Amino acid sequence: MSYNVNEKGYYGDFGGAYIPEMLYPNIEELRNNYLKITSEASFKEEFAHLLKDYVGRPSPLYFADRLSKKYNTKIYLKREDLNHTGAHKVNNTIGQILLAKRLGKNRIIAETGAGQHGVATATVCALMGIECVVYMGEVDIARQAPNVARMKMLGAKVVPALSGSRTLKDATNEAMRDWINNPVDTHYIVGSVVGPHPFPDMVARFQAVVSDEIKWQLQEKEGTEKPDYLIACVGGGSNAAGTYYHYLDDESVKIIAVEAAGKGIDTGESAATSVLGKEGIIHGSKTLMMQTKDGQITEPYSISAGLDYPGVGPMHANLYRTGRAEFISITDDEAMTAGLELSQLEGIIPAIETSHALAVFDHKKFNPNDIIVVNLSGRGDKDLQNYIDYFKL
Amino acid sequence: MSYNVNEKGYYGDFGGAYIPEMLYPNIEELRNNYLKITSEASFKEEFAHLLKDYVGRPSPLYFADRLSKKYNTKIYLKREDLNHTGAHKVNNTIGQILLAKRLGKNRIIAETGAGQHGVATATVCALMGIECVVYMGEVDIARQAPNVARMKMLGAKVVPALSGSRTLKDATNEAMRDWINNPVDTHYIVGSVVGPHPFPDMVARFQAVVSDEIKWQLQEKEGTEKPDYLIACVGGGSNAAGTYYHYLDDESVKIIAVEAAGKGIDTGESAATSVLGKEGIIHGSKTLMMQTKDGQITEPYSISAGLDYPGVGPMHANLYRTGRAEFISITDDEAMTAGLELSQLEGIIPAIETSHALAVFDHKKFNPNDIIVVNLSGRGDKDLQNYIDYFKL
Amino acid sequence: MNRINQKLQEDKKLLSIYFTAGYPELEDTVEIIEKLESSGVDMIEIGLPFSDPLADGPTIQDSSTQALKNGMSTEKLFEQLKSIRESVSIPLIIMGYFNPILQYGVEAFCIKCQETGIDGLIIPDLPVDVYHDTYKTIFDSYGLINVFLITPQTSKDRIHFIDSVSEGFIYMVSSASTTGAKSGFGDEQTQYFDRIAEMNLKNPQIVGFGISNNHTFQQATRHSKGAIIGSAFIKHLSNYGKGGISEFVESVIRSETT
Amino acid sequence: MNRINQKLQEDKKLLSIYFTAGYPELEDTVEIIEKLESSGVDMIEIGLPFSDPLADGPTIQDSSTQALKNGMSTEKLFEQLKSIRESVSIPLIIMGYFNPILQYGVEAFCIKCQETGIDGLIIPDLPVDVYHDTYKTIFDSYGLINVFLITPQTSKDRIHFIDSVSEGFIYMVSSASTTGAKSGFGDEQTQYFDRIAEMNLKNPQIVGFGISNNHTFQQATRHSKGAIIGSAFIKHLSNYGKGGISEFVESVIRSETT
Ligand SMILES: Cc1ncc(COP(=O)(O)O)c(C=O)c1O
Ligand SMILES: Cc1ncc(COP(=O)(O)O)c(C=O)c1O
Repeated sequence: MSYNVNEKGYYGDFGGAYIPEMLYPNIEELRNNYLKITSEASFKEEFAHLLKDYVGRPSPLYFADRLSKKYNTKIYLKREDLNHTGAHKVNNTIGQILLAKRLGKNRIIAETGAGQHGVATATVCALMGIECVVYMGEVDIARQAPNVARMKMLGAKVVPALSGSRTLKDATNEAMRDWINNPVDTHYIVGSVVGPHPFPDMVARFQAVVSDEIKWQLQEKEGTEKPDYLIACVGGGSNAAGTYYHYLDDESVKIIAVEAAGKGIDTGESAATSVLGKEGIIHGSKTLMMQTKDGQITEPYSISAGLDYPGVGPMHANLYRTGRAEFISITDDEAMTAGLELSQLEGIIPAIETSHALAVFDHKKFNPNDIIVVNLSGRGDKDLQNYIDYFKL
Repeated sequence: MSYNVNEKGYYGDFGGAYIPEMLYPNIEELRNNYLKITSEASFKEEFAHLLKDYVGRPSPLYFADRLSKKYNTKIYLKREDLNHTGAHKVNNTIGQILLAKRLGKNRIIAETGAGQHGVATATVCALMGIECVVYMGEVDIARQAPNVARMKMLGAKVVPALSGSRTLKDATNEAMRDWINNPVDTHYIVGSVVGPHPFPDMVARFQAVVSDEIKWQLQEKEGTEKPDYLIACVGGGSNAAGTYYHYLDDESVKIIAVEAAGKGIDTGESAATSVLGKEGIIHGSKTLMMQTKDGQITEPYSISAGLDYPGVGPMHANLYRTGRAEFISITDDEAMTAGLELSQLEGIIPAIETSHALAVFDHKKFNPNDIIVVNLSGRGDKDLQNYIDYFKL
Repeated sequence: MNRINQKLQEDKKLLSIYFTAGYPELEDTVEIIEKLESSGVDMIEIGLPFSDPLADGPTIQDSSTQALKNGMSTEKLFEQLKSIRESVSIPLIIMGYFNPILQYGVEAFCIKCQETGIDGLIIPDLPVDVYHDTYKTIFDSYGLINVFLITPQTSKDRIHFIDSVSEGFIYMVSSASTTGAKSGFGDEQTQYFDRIAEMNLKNPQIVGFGISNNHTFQQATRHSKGAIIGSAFIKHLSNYGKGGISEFVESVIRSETT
Repeated sequence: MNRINQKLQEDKKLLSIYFTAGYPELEDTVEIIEKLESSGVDMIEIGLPFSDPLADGPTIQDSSTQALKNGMSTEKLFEQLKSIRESVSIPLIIMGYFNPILQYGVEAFCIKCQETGIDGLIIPDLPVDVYHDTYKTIFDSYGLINVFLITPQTSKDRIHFIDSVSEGFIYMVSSASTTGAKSGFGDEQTQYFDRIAEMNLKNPQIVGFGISNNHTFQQATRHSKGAIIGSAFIKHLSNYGKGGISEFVESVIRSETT
């Protein structure tokens, strides 16, 4: 059984491309070209070159000594926080900007929640000298001010999404509308493994560099390519997809996906899609999503802007349904505590998104010999004000 | 002729250890041990391990294509901004914390200007589980708020320096006073190549990893270890010292040191130490420093907190006096413009300190075949508000 | 024969109007439908509001948000339309995004449509391929016509495929855009209209997006069977309420300048 | 013979007082010196204020800052002291950081000291080694005594070296600290005083740091030749001005209890 995408763009029951006809040519163009272009030698070379010299890959696989001691197990942190721009997101935007160039596009749009994807997109657009428009929910603009400032410095236009919950889902709607209105010259750099096929697969492939590196890095450090557990937080699911990618079909490697419980699963203020969601269509993809009985998409809640999304990528919906991955929900409070703990035990301030993944250690007991790899998906610079306010530091 | 330190702790006329007797045992302990400890195999191993897996070294040597085209020359950026904590400062704090542990110290103090050194110190203290107190001028606390927040998250105590100009020089005084009052258990992690011998040499050696990497990286990319020019900004001078280190005595490699002219050399609001300074004693070292006729230390000015220091390391004073390095002064305005330019040409937002180094390209013409390496000493996340305000973005 | 097909056989340019069910007031749905028919409209698209209508511009988005706030739901809409066929005889089409229909159950939804007297559906985010492979037989068994969109970017092959799957009309989107994005037609549109006309499709085409008055209605229907007004009508409702519906329709049908 | 050496030969415990020149008012320097002598003080350290006095705690820092603001400078100080030997005969020592002296020119500074009748210098950031190698001959040729500090952390060897270089007294810092940091002495200090006393150094020792009243003066001088009061006197000046100088000195010299 494979947990990867099939030829029609589905992961089990999930995926596909449920898009208005106005988007069909764009999606079709991508679908016809993404595998061809990304397998060309010149593409691979340029991608590898930029990941190395510009992004700073490989990101270290760091053995967290004091954290491991505290939880009496072996914890490795995959340091995506050290990437240029401070999160895993840039792996994907580098890939997509190279694709967009080869498709002859001269304008880029993107949606962003935490702002990390917006920054990563604005960054590659500056690098290539291409116009960039980023849609961001008005609420997120307020709670992730440093990233808004960065996008502006990079020359991108940040457009507030004023509809709905004014967070990530609405920014995504606005980006899709922009794409509908600018079908020829514009490429939409989707920021996670969501959206219509081929986006989930394409983004997962660009992020797969993460598990590709984990394999040889773990071999170097532990004499085996295989960890016992892989842990990642899941907003749309791109850092998780990258972490799992090369291990998906090897069931001896256990997978833990961490979602944001917000104020608690039962409080009505949550973003734990797998538990609270049902099958449906969101942003062009059939997947699990939070919705009313009536099929209206629910406004999610999480302290973390990057996890505050009512859907989840189709790969993850399938991992949940098939039981391949264990899904754990972490509340705001648990995440914040875990973020502070990592800061003070290891000198690494994680993004609040990432803090959710780290909170697993207070939830689940591991064996002393277990080898655990956590994707440290991003740094916490963008979240400092939230941490400070929360802990009254 | 060697531009490195001699056995007595001098670079030409500069250096030495002009310290109160109360500090003598601390300095003596360091002087007697730093070379011995840092040359032990176990030290080297742990240092190299942490630089690789924790800091994320080697930092890339990135060929800046669009910047090079604009200035019609070949510009490489040494990406210290990609280090953990976002600047070169951590190379030194990793080295010093390992030294401090081996000296049996259980309390760390540091001074900080831009906050980068404070963050880098708080970081390694968290990593090692050691108490950390950081002195920071009250003015700098206000203008580098994100870094203050980071230090607090990391569990460090940030103590405002309220005397004098309430910037870096005063924070350094306070740190020295603390050390005088806590001579036995405390190590003072000085943040630049300043202070009494052996600090300048010790810090330079820890930062020398930068030029060590440049050598093989340039060999890989250009088939030669030698650039035509090395460029770095100079506050105290540590990123510059690291950049020059292995090239110091090879005069075929030209060296450019960039100082902060503030509002202009002649305005009285400047921090261009070499031009405006005279020989004197500051923080235990004989060097060039800005002072009144009477020998009172002048309050410097720069938009950049990290360059806002009235002295310069003795290595640099000697490079200036001997003419080994060309010194260029860059105003606030020139630096800010260069910072915006890099952001929008290469997708890299530099620290304002670093922007001073980048502004050289508008000052000096290079040949199309010149190979130039600029130390991109830090990222601009800490400076976003300044950039935004300055450019009204 | 389905009312849509019957209507398409009439020897006239058809005017179809879109409005969002439950807007401006929750209980306006039936009254608006009746007024539209009595004003001379040929066909009506009843919008089932959705929280995230990504093919729509601000005007229709806002009306959907308001309708949902008013309490509109799938259940409620069918309840409102329960007796619609006692008073209304022109074709009625439900236009809605796929997710609410999926949650209701596609077959259950089709059954309800048939019971209510709905003639067809427009589901912008249900692509023709998925429809063809998975849902066509269900729609067929309840006598429902599903309408597909084409845009200036749709390829010739794909238009032929859509034509082959369609059994009513083709919804010809005037320009690649969200609803309400543009108003009026330029050379590009005219050439596109000509190009499609020359393809001699089996299904007649009705033009939508960008029609707001008699002038654009005339332009749009020169080479097509009819035109659909959406955002312009919603704007009218929000400005003037239900009162001026017949005046709005008349101004579109009858040219003001001779 | 230098006035310092003469004074050290007197058979009594010496009280030395530090104050910052130009504080509280610019022109207070001479008056304070005269009042100190007339109150019975044995020796005076005149602080040449420095912008960055890193061995000093807040009290002396603040007095330095104020003195500089008042206009104190090296030139100014020598001008004020020009005729000091007409009225004052106890030993006078200038205490200052090295940089202002370096800028004045070390030799020029020594010449001025000699002309003025200054007997010695305390330069906390001029280490004994550098002094010995570079500056001793200059100081010697102008008859100036340079005083060095030792602390509880200073090694035995180093104390012997300092003793060998010194020609007046050794400034025995009571605890490793900045000025004004601690007040009073504990076991640690007592043991340290004993330890140094047992070394039988060639130079007498005068204790500084932490002395503020008769009690601490007595403690400090049990095994030493004298004691220096700095911060406590500065505090007195800032609280009560020049008026109460003799009362302050008396309270230190004469025990209140018995
Ligand atoms: C640091 C970080 N981690 C995780 C996420 C969640 O996204 P994804 O699930 O696609 O990795 C985000 C999104 O912004 C992020 O910034
Ligand atoms: C990014 C950055 N560059 C440069 C400097 C200047 O210090 P130095 O001259 O020691 O490299 C600082 C100091 O804080 C800094 O943060």
